[in-house]
Order: sequence, then structure tokens, then C-alpha cells
Amino acid sequence: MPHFDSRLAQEQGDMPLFREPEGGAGVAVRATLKRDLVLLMRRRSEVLNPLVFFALVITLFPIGISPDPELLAIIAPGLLWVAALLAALLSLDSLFRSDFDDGSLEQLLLAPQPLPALALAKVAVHWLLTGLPLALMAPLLGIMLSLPAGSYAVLALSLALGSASLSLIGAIGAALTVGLSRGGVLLSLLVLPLYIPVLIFGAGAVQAAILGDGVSAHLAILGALLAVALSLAPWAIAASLRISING
Amino acid sequence: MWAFIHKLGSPKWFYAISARLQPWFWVAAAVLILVGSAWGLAFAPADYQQGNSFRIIYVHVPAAFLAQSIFVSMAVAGFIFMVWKIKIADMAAAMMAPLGAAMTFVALFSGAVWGVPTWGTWWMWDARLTSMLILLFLYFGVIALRGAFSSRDSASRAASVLAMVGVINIPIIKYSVDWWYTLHQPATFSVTSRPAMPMEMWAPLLIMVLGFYCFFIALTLMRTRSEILRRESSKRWVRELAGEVS
Amino acid sequence: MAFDSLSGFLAMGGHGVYVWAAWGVTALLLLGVVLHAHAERRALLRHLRRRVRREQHHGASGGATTPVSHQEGHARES
Amino acid sequence: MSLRLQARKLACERDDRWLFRDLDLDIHAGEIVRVEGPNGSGKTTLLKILSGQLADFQGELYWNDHPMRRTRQDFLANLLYLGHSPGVKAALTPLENLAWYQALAGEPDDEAARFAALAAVGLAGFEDLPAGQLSAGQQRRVALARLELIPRPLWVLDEPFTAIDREGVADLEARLVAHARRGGCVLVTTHHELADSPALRRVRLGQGADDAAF
Repeated sequence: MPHFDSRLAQEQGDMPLFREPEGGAGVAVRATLKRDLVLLMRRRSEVLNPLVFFALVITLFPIGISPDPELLAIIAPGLLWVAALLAALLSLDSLFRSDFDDGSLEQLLLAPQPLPALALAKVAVHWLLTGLPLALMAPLLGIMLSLPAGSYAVLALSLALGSASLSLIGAIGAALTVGLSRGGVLLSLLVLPLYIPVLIFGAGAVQAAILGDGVSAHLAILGALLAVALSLAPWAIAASLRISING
Repeated sequence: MWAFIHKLGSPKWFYAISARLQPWFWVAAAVLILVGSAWGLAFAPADYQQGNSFRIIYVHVPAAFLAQSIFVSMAVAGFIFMVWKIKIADMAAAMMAPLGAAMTFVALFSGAVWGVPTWGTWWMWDARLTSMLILLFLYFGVIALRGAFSSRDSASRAASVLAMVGVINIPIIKYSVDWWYTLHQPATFSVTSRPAMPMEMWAPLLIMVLGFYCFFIALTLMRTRSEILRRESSKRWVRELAGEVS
Repeated sequence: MAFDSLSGFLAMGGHGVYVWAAWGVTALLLLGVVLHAHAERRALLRHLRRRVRREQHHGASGGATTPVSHQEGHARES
Repeated sequence: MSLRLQARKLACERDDRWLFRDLDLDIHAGEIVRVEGPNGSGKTTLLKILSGQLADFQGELYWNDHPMRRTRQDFLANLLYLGHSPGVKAALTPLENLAWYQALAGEPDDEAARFAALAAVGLAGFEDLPAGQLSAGQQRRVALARLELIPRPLWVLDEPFTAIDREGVADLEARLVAHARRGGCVLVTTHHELADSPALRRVRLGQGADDAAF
């Protein structure tokens, strides 16, 4: 039976009572990034499920509306964007849930490190394993919806940019609802209205590319939205996590 | 200044002062809304393009104004609550939200009804109506989030954060929806953006807007007083008050 | 006055249904909100009075003094 | 090194009921403070307030004679908190779990120290197994390994003896006493009866709940 060896602990005895934290926020952020990446890679289905969901939703539209390529080509930019947005939303609920359940979230909040930076690290992993794969997969589904040539790169780029904002905004909702037992539906209700500007400019970029208009304005606005989200969302996420841990 | 704010934050003091303010706002609201209604419905001239259906503007615009202002007030109250821990601010925010949702609904309904004679359809994805619809969802979100927590303090703080996040987003949503609308419907006639209205038309509108604001203030004072009774029911002064009122 | 007669006023130049529907719903909603606020306040006061009376009754009966003193402690604390 | 956690006129209300009121606490270096009380008397809530997690309370907290608001960063750098849930990721190995905690605490990345800490809590040989495959008691030991790994004077432990076997309990208790003797400070809730020692002090909660029972 393994048991505590207090003798060992005392003999070891070289641990001081207190040591000033040396590693700064950078070390903690890097460790959190690594930990979350490892965790998600070990539960690969959580990474794959949103992608499968994305493909499934896209399959529903030709079946539900019409397989006519011309019609599909018209609605493709919006469909791809809406489906990707929903897929990203689907994965949000688990962003802080498991940390909350096993008590790591408390520890995250009590670390002598800036919480917004740690929260940002978790959101970055979420985007890396949800938003980015969705963006890379979108052109493939674009082919199935007869998306006109010349807009594929813009589709992937706009989704990559936009989904980063979606992850940041969505994380606020996830942080607000993580303490609630049935937070999933509420999370969508809170977050979807806030997604609308990103959807407008994201889908607008793809449409502009199809029409041959310049897409730089759209992408610039998407970038601006991301900048705003990056500068404000981490603080809102941190505040929300502190509220949720209160119960 | 600080002493004043903290005094205002004391429920007992607020309860007393609001009792004195409240009747004035009710009277002002009633007079302004009655005068504005009579003027707008019967005396203002009909619009040369839209005829008498234009008179819907006198409820649509005040409701839309109020819907947006209430959300901003809610966020400001949330900020005050979060920073200075003044509970009155949160009580007021909690009481405002349903009225804000109701006003958003009025704006949507009157806009939709107005659409029938103007566009020949009950619903148009008009920029103003679309923004209002999104605002309604934002209100639902805040109300639902507040209701979802079992701890009152957490509910208050969560609703405050969401209101602040929402208020940052409202202008972004508004501009992006306007931009989206002009892109898709370049030359459609918009009901409310019109060149200079004559005085007989905008004066009743102004009166109605003021009346609606007074109504909002009066109702919020009244419901905040109720909320004080609810939340502070174990305090001695509330108990004594209950004895007196009977 | 923009109208010659009451019937003209009600008809609103053919747009009566829309104008009166929009105004009616608005008026109903404002009225409903006010009535609800009144009912809410009345119910709260009634509830509060009943609670106060119940506690006074408890205090007078002599038994179960502990909860009452506990309650009064609440009030002092605040 | 100074070490003093004070609470003045602490009061906490839940669902229109006072968990505790007018609670004054003064916790110094070298003390083990056991918070006692029946279920639902607010032990966990008190520990969460004292570890700076809960904001919904009345009264003031002081860390080394300064208001907690101003010294929060310094307080957190001195605090080691173990909650009800162990905070151990089932999909990570004990070593990986500890590596994250080490980085989070601002400690240097030291693999040897992690091995030593796991050995000290009796988990030698289990270092590379996913924590999900360990028993509940072993998972709790992974959390307790942080006591050996991260040098923090103030320990706030909520039911640390849960799921630990008898020898483990005795060793952990000895560990707490040793920590206090070295000048550390332990704040603990437990159903396990701690042996009397000069360092041990008891704080009893739940007076209000007793009243209501009569």
C-alpha cells in the first residue's frame, strides 16, 4: 500500500517555506497552452466533432433546398459561414467546463498570474483546434456547394480571421455559463447576437470576392473586430470566470 | 460627491427620496404622452407620401429610443454596481430589463405594422428593424442569464458583465447591419430617415419621446422600490415600514 | 386639426387598421406594465405585513424565542 | 518573514440565512486552524472567502496588516489552496499535472522536484500513468503532492483527508504539524479528528444553525 513518506519529505528538507514566484506570466501562459493542447489531442473526438458537424450541416442544405448548382452558388458564402459559426459555437461549452468540474479552474484563478493572459491562452488553443481547422476545411465544402472559383482563399482567410473573434466573444459566454448546470442553450442565446457583425463582414468578404470587388475592406474590418475583441474580451472572460466560480 | 453617491446607494434613503420624486414623473409622463398623442394623432398634418400611416412614427420612434437607452442605462447601472458595489444600481438594472424588452417589442411591432402600407409586407429586413430584433435577443440574453443563477450576487454580476459587453456591441451591430443593408438593398425607401420634417410633425414626436422617458423613469423608480422591499425584507426599517403602511 | 369628422379620424385615410393597431398595442403594453408594477408592489407589501404579524405573534406567545432574537439580530446587523 | 491573515467582522448570507456573522479571525505563522461545524454551516464558504475566491461577503480581510484589496498579488504568491475537487486532470499524467502547477506558481521547471514530490506522497511508480486510471485516493495524493512541490507558507485545505487511507491520513497530519513548526500556517476543514498539538486552534461555525434547530 503506497503511503506518505513524511520522513522522505523531511529528509529532503531543501524546500524552503516560501519562494518568490520567478517564472512570469509568459511561463504560465506557455504551460497552459501546452497543457490544453495536450489535453485536446488526447481527446481527439472533441476536435473532430465540430468538423463533422460542419460537414453534416452543409450536407443538409442541398437536400433541404435544391441540388441546383446555380442556386447553391448564390447562397454558398452565407451557408458556409453560418454552418462554421454554429460548429464553433457547439464546441464552446466545453471550453471551461472540464476545468470547472475537476477544480482546475479554481487553481487557475488563484494563480499569482494575470488571469486575462491565462484565459487568452485557453481561447487561443480553442481557436487553434476549432476555428483554424474549420477555416481549412471550408474550401472543401465550398466545392460541394459549387462556390465560384476565386473565392476559396478569401473564404478560408475570412473564416480564420473571423473565427478568432468568435472564439474570443464566445469565451465570454462560456465563462458566464460554466457554473450553470444547463448552460448550453443559454450560451447560444447569449453569444449568437454578438456574432452578427463578424458574420456580416465574413460572409460579405466571400461575396465581394465572388463579385470581383475588393475584399481588403472586409478583411480589414474583420481584423479590426479581432483587435477590439483581443483587447477587451480577455478582461470580460476573467471577470466572468470569477463570477462563475462564486457559484 | 462621494458621500452623496453612497447616500444614494443606501436603500433606505433611496426609498424615501424616490417616493417624493415618483409622482412628478408619473404626472409628467401622463401629460406629455396625452398631449403628444392628441397632437400626433389628430393635429399633425398627414405625410404627403405616406398619408396617415405616418402617424405610427409617434409610437415607433419613442419606443425605439427607449429600447436603446434602457440597454445603455442597464450597462451603466451594471458598471456602477461592479465598481462601487452599490446594490441599488443593480436593483434598478434588474427592473429595467423587462421594460426594455417590452419597448423593443413595441418598436418591432409598430415597425412591422407600418411596413404593410409602406412596403406591402409585414416584415422587411430593414436595417432599423433588424437591429431592433437583435436588440430584443440581447435583452432576452440578459434576462435569461440573470434568472439562471441561484446566487443573487452572481446573477447580478453576470448580468452586469453581459450588459456591458452588449453595450459595447450595440454600436458595432448597428453599423454593420446598416452597412449590410445598404449593400443588399441600395435604394429602398426607409421609413424614418426623411428630409427636414416641419415643426408640426416633429414637435409632437419630441413630446412623445420626452413622455416615454418620464414613463421609464417613473416606472423604474416604482419597481426599484418594490425590489428593495423584496431584497431587504429582513431589515428592521422595512419591517417598520410594513407596519406603518397597514 | 387634420380631420373633418370623427369617422375620418378613425379611418385615418384608409390606414386606420395599421395606425390604431400600432397605437393600441403600445397603449395596452404601457398600461399592462403599470398595472403589473402596482400589483407587484401590493403583493409584496401584503406578504411583508403577514410576515411581520406572524413574527410578532410568535414573540408574544413566549415560546420559541430563539428564532425571533435571531431575526432581530439580522436587523441590528444591517 | 511576516505571516498574518486577519478577518474583521466577517459576515456571509446565503438564501436569506446568515452562515456566520461578526466573525473575527487572526491567523499567524505556526498555527493550524481547524474550521469546525456541521454540514452546511459554511466551512467551505469561509475557506473560499479567506482564500480570496468569493467576493460576496461583508467585513474586511487583511493580509500582513494591509487590506486584502491592495495586497492580493502578494497574498496569492503566499497561498496554496486545495479545494473540494482535487484539480487533477484525468487525461494528464501526475507528472504533467504537476508541471502545469509548477509553471502556474512561477516555480522553475524542475522534473526532479516533481518526481520527489510524487514519491513523498507515495506515488512512486505511478508518475506516467494517466491520472484517470488512478484511484480516488491516489488522485487526491497527486493534488497533495503540490504541498511538497510548491513552497508556500499559507495552506488553505478543504477536506484534504477525503479518500485517503489510514496511514496516509497519519502522514498528512504529521506533515501539517511539521509545516506549522517550520513557521508555516495551515487553515483546514476536516471530519477527521486532528490530534491535539500546541499549534492547533479551533474555530467553530454553525452557532446560528444550532439556534434554528431549537
